[in-house]
Amino acid sequence: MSVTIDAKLAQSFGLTGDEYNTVLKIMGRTPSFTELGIFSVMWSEHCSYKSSRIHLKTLPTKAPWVIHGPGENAGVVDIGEGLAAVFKMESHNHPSFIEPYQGAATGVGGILRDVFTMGARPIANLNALRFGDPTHTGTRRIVDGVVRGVGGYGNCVGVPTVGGEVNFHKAYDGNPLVNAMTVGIAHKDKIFLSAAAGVGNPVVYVGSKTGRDGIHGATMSSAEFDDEAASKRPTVQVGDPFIEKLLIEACLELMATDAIVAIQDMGAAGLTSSAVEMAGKGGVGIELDLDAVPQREPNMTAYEMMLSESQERMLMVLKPERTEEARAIFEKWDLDFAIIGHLTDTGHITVKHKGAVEANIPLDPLAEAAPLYDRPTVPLNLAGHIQPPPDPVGIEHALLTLIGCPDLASRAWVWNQYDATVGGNTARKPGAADAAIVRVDGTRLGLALTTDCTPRYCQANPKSGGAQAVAEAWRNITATGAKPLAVTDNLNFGNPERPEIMAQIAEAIKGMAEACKALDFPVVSGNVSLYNETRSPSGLAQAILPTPAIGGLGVIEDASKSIGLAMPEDHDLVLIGEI
Amino acid sequence: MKAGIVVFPGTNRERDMGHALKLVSGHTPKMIWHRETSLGDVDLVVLPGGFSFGDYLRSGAMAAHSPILREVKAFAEKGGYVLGVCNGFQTLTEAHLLPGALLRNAGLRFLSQDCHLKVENSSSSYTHHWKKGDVFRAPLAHGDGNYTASPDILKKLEEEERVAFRYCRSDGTISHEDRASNPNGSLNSIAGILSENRRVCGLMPHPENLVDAEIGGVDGLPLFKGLVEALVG
Amino acid sequence: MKVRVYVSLKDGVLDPQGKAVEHALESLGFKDVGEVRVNRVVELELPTNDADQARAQGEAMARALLANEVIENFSVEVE
Amino acid sequence: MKVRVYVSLKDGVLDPQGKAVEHALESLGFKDVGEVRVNRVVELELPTNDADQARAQGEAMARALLANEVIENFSVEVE
Ligand SMILES: Nc1ncnc2c1ncn2[C@@H]1O[C@H](COP(=O)(O)OP(=O)(O)O)[C@@H](O)[C@H]1O
Repeated sequence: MSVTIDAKLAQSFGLTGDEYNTVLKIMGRTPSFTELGIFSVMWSEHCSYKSSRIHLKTLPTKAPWVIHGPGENAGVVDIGEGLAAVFKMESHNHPSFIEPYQGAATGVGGILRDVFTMGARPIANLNALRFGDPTHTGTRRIVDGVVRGVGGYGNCVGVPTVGGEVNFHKAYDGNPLVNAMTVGIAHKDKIFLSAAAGVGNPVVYVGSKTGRDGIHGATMSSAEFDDEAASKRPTVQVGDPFIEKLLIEACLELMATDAIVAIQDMGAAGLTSSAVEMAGKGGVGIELDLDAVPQREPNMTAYEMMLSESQERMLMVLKPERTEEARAIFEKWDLDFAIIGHLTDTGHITVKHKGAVEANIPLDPLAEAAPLYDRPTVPLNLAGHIQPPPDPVGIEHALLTLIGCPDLASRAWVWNQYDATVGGNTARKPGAADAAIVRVDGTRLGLALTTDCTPRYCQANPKSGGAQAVAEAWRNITATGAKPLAVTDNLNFGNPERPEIMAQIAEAIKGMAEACKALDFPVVSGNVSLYNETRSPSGLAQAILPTPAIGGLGVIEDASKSIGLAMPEDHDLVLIGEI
Repeated sequence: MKAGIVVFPGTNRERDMGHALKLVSGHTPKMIWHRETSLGDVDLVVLPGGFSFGDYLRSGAMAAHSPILREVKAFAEKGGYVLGVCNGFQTLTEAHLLPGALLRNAGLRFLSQDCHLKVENSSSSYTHHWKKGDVFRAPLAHGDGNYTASPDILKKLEEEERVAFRYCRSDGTISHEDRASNPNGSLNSIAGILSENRRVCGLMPHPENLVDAEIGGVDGLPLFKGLVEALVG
Repeated sequence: MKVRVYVSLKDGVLDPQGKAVEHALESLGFKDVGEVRVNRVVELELPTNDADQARAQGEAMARALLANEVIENFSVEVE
Repeated sequence: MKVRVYVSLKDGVLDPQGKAVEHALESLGFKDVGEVRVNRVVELELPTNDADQARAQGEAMARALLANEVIENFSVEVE
């Protein structure tokens, strides 16, 4: 390729001058185009958590019932009877602004893969949505597309969508938030992890073919969002929930054998991040032969294949003697299955294509030298965000205003588009209780599931807002009679390079950490979405409200004993708590 | 009762159906993969809900043309019992085992909600545990449930009393135009129909999701109890 | 050869999608939009250079799968 | 005038529908079916007799509603 590889190109890939210098130092030479692509996605905010990592470390993550905390594809907690709940929440904000239906749909697809990749059958989806002002042009189209997309994907894969939340605020006019959560069930001693092992073992690609979808999606979702976003459109990924359903069944069928050494879904930064993470975690090297990658389009380059975000794909390391058994399962389900490489003892990721070595990067430095920033913050001016209502308006007027407010009105028009009953275990559907209750198949156990966050509070005071979101999730679970076990989170904020935004992030995490500690409600998985900003015509950056969405999970011993909202006849209404 | 549930790629309510059949009959039905060439020894074949082959052309179209459907047709022609729920109903119409077709919901949106059904014919094995006129509740979850048929087919269905279930209000009143009682806009509020010999039945809502007092209720049980009684004798 | 199979709802079968598009166009300010129909075209590349053969194949595919003749009409075009 | 707006997926955009139909046709015994694409045609009856005007209106409608230009192309035909 006749492109000059230099700091300027690196910058257009989203790497700073310093970051590019580190690349040069690691490589000891100018990187190839493909190598630069790999560095840029691995060191993007999305994959490296470079702005949030030092703060995330302060969250409590342990409890006797936590089996796997953050660091794996999803969090895993013990729910009794030899079973584990596997769950996580993830954002698909930017793609959902560009193409609401596909953005939201592929968001659901991605989070499902994070869960079944660990050996869990997905049993419930939730979705936390924030949209712009209902009167803003464009809001209707985005709401419509996102809700259809969430439903379109979840309904087809046959996982019930049992809860979520919807807020409207003008701060989300140009930047909606789509946070999707999936919960799955696995045997607690049969959890699949991503650390690769066994030099020589085959690296296997399964699922859909690779196309030119979403190339640079991971860096796009970290790049500030402005009017040019429109011109970045051709990178949207299109999801195929039907293939995802087949992938779930095929993976679970293979997982019932002992053929798999390690497995990882191809999410953001597709083949790059899955290969790098599997090999890196296992302390081995990996060699990929891209000629073997199933391709949807002709003439794809190594760069394109490494960065493609085509959906519904997984990468696995298999025991060599079991590959044919695995191939038969995937062929039965009409899915692509290809051996695209093997593990090595080099400690490098080596990428070959058409006889040439397109990339050869040492994995340890790629991970260890990944940028980590302690970005500056400023003290926040917390006065003035929440105004008391002007004059006493009278209780009747106040009540009517509240009932009519888009944030409090019925959400039935949303959840009526989501299949909430498939699976036959939804004991409390959306709207029926403070948390949805889903019975665990074959047991009496019920999982209590909720998502919560009140962005207005977080703007007024990020620390107490973060704490409040955790507390509300805890209360919603408790109110059904379940015992809260753990949370997943999705931290949605603006540009962390602005000190006031960084302060919101730091403070919100502090609040969450305090609440989680106080309630013995550890964080076991999560996701960070930054740079959620739009530029006004005058050039002013407008960030979304700080939105640390919390997904809570609890367990009740007998799903049929859960408490709903409907007030039984002949009962008294009792208020408890302090004034 | 020896029931078999046909599983296509994309089927997703086969477990729900299996659970309901096991509950009433005590026997675990066998799952029949769509590539199998024989149904084996069964006395009831069920086509369950889901999105067979992604439903990418028309709902149920690809399933209807799959090899296993030839077996299902032969089974039905010999007088076998075939139940199609949701995607299964769509497949049965596409395969011409039941007349008519299921169009996109009138509101063009996927609908997931409870509906009420009125039993219009209680003389089939599927419905004889109800009385004609009984009303029960069932969840529905579909995008293409808007039943249509040509005027002569419709006339025939009505004359032969082959409408098994109609969408209605909770008090049993029927209004074709009212989206609250006929949510997907079906012709004559038709939710389920029977074949001429009353042995093939298709319906859109999901009685199999209402067989457990702890999960929503037991409104769907009579259908399965009726079947067991008819088939076990 | 390139074959196009057009599939449309039969007259008399209500096309809710067409109705919705009609409505949406009007609310976008396009006045006096008449009846709108939203149809499907399946484009195929068939391994023959004989137009008649291609057409016959297209028709067979339409009958076998692409159209549901209970509610739909089809027509085949060869390029 | 009768106006037809053809809407198809852009090159490179995954077409799950086309892929599924291709597969189904093959399993029905139609061999060597090449790439299959399932597209949409919106047929409109516009209140004008001027072909240029009709075309312009069709294009405006496609841009405003009928096509999703993020992933789709469109073309307009006037009869
Ligand atoms: N996007 C959504 N998807 C599914 N269910 C939703 C969604 N938004 C809200 N719900 C459901 O609607 C009900 C009311 O939501 P909300 O007002 O946020 O509840 P609360 O304030 O009581 O937590 C809850 O059962 C919730 O799960």
